[in-house]
Amino acid sequence: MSGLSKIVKNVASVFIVPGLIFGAYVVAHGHLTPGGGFQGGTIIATTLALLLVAFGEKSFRKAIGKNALAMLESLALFGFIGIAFLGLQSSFFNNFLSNSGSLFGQSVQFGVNEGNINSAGVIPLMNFMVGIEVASGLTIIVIAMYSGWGERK
Amino acid sequence: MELIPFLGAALLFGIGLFALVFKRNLIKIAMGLSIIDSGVNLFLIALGYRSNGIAPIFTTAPVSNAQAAATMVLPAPQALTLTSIVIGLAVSALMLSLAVLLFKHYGSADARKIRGLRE
Amino acid sequence: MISFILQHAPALCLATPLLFAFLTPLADKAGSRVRKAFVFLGILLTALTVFTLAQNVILQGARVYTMGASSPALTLPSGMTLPVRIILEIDAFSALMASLALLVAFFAVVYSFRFMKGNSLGKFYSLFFVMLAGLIGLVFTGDLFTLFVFFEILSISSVALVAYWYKRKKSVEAAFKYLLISSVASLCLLFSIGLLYGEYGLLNIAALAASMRLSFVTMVALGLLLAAFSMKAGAAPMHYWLPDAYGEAPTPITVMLGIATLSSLYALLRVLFTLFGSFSLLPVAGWVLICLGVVSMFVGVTMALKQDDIKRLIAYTAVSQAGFIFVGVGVGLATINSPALFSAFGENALKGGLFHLVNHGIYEALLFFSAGAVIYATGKRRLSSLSGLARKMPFTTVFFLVGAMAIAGIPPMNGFASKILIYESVYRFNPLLTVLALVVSVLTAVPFVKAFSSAFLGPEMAEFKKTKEVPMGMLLGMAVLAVIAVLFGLLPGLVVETIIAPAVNALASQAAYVGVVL
Amino acid sequence: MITFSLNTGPSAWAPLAMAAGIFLMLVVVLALRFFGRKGFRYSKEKAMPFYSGNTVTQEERVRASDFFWGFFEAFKGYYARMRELHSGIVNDYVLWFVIVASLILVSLALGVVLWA
Repeated sequence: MSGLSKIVKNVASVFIVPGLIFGAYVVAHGHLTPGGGFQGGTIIATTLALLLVAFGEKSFRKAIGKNALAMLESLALFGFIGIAFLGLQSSFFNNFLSNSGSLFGQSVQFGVNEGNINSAGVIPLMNFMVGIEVASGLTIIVIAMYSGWGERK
Repeated sequence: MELIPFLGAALLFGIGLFALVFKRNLIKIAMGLSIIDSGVNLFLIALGYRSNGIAPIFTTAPVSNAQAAATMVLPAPQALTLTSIVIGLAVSALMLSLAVLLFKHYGSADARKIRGLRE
Repeated sequence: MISFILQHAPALCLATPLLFAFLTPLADKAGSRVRKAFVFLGILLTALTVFTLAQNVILQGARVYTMGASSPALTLPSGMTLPVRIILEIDAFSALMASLALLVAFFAVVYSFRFMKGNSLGKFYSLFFVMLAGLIGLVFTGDLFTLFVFFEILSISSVALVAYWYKRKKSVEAAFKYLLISSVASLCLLFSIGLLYGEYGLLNIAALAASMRLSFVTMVALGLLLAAFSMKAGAAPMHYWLPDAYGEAPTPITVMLGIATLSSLYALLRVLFTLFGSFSLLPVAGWVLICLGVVSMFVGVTMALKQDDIKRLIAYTAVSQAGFIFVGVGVGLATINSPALFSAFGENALKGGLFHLVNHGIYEALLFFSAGAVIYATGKRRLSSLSGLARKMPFTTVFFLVGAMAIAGIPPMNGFASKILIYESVYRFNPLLTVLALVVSVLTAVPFVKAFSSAFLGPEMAEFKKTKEVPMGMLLGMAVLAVIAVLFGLLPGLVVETIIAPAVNALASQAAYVGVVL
Repeated sequence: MITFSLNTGPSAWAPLAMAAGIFLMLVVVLALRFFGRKGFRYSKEKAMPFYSGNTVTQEERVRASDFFWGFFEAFKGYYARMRELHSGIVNDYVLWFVIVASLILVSLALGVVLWA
């Protein structure tokens, strides 16, 4: 079993680039527009699911291992809770980066504005972490459902 | 207050509950649960609805500050709905996986046949 | 350092299990020894934090912790102040529940080190810690929507744990049923949260409680919350999922499911007493609880008589014991609007209910641990195929006997002390209820006579010649819980005055709960 | 002050007194045992279970499923009914939830009508 026809494979490999970029865009702009970690991560996972269906499980597993995804998921979750821990000097989940002038630290202008991506403190960082976690977690779910727990054949 | 979204939510809730009680296929039961989930989500969204309101996003707001403050929708119900959608996704993924496993074990997706545990 | 930990303890209680949940799959890569040490460290740290916090709260009163800010309220530019932030509010009742949960969870982890075999246990402990975080969050939260989120975290992780042995078909079946039931319950919870939000525009429990008034929408929300939480607490006739899930889960998870059921009961009481505390419909809700309790007592105990599977038998008696708690608490709830009746007997009924809740958590865990030890040693769970284990497993026999005596309410045990509080106070509310409770209490001993005499007494069987006592790690939890069961039975006055009475006061005085936040 | 008894409203429950009583009885029993015959020797036969004078073998023991058959015979109708209710079909579980939830809502509504 080596995936679908050549046409599907080619179209899938073309579509994966804009798909991943769009997912990353949604993750990165989570603090400015609707979207964020979960939505962007879902888009990335959908793109990977497209790859899985097009190329078949074997070649997909060769490129992206399930263990690596599980590891990535744990690390991203650890990063999320770690950022929450870093705010502990005043309170758990405290946004210690906002308005500090450093990374993502510019203060937000009140009212209608065109949006400044370099703002909102730890929220974009947490969005990245959630994005990675959701992308890898959903991909694991899709692989598991596709392969049927490895009991087929 | 717009009544139609609330009626729709109640209808979805009723349809889902009907499926849970009277449909014996495991996949249909999972679908019923998702329908109830959508009904509740629609209810939450309808709570936050405001006619002629705009989305609470400053970057795309087409109006001035004062108008924005007067016409923007409260974001809390939408945040609740998003969270509930995420949880609903987890539930349906888990439920469908369990249904697949049950089909493998019992050779059937009929709830009347899957009753190894009774009394 | 200590003051830093105390200051942030509510968040740390939640964050520590989550941190360890996310890191356990990584520790698993380093081998089973590292994983065991890591998991043990995690549960130990969580337990110590929770016990420190609980002691602090019981001595110094309720406290609030705001996530990510210094105060729960947000002041808008227009000058309006709203409590919008996510808060944790810990009072004596939550502290009591959390300590009970951690006491049992700690020994469940120690027990599982020997009980669980296999090579992918990293996922097991990861889910276990997520479940623990869900439990603590459910107990600590001061916010209705966060309550829903933690409720779902708890049910999803426990469903995954029930289905952990996914190659056994009954485990998967039980997990499916449990998942369907808990999703229906949590969707009803979300629906009623939506109703309350639409009516009052608030999600904070304290703020909602302060502005609660009688209306149709509020009544529907109360009804749905009551039904959903009592289903998750295992009240008959909605108890069908409970023996399935309890019976088929791995034993350490069965014990945790018992605690999860009790924490659903906690959520029910929190909603009824705190959220709807000034509601004039409370006597009706109290009678609803009493009716559910009486039905649960009877159905649970009569079905337990018929069971052949040892874990299902204990699960059905757990339904029946939950009925006692429902009756005690229901009497407290029915009288809470009339101070004279409440101080005459309602308070004692409530004390009895909460004391029974704690005792039930302890002896139920003890019984499940010893049933799991029997299954571990013999590989059999049908009582008909067991016999004469008392000679082979003397310690397990003694611990099972202690648990059985406690659940049947035989005098020097803790079960009797809480039951007598319920009997004597309920008698002054309605004598018939006491008579029913006494009948059920006598009947409770009967299934355990059957279980004890067929599993532990009788002639030795040839196939159990090589059966040995279970290892120390598994006996440890049973020993400590048995000692606690006996001590709580011997010193009930002390226990009630130091830990139960503050919880009852916290539950009964809505104004105090509201006052801490607003 | 440490309280050793539990105040239950109309009366009190003092388990330590009971424990002391049990201890006293234990002392009496041990004293009686002390006055007993000295030459007792333990043998395995003396600890074997007997029914009507016959030793019980592995096959003849009372199985758990045979316990209380008289009780189940007397309450046959009840148990047949219970068996029907515990059908194990997952739809019924939800059905019971719907029934109880609607009963609760009806009783609350009745409460509103009767109270206010």
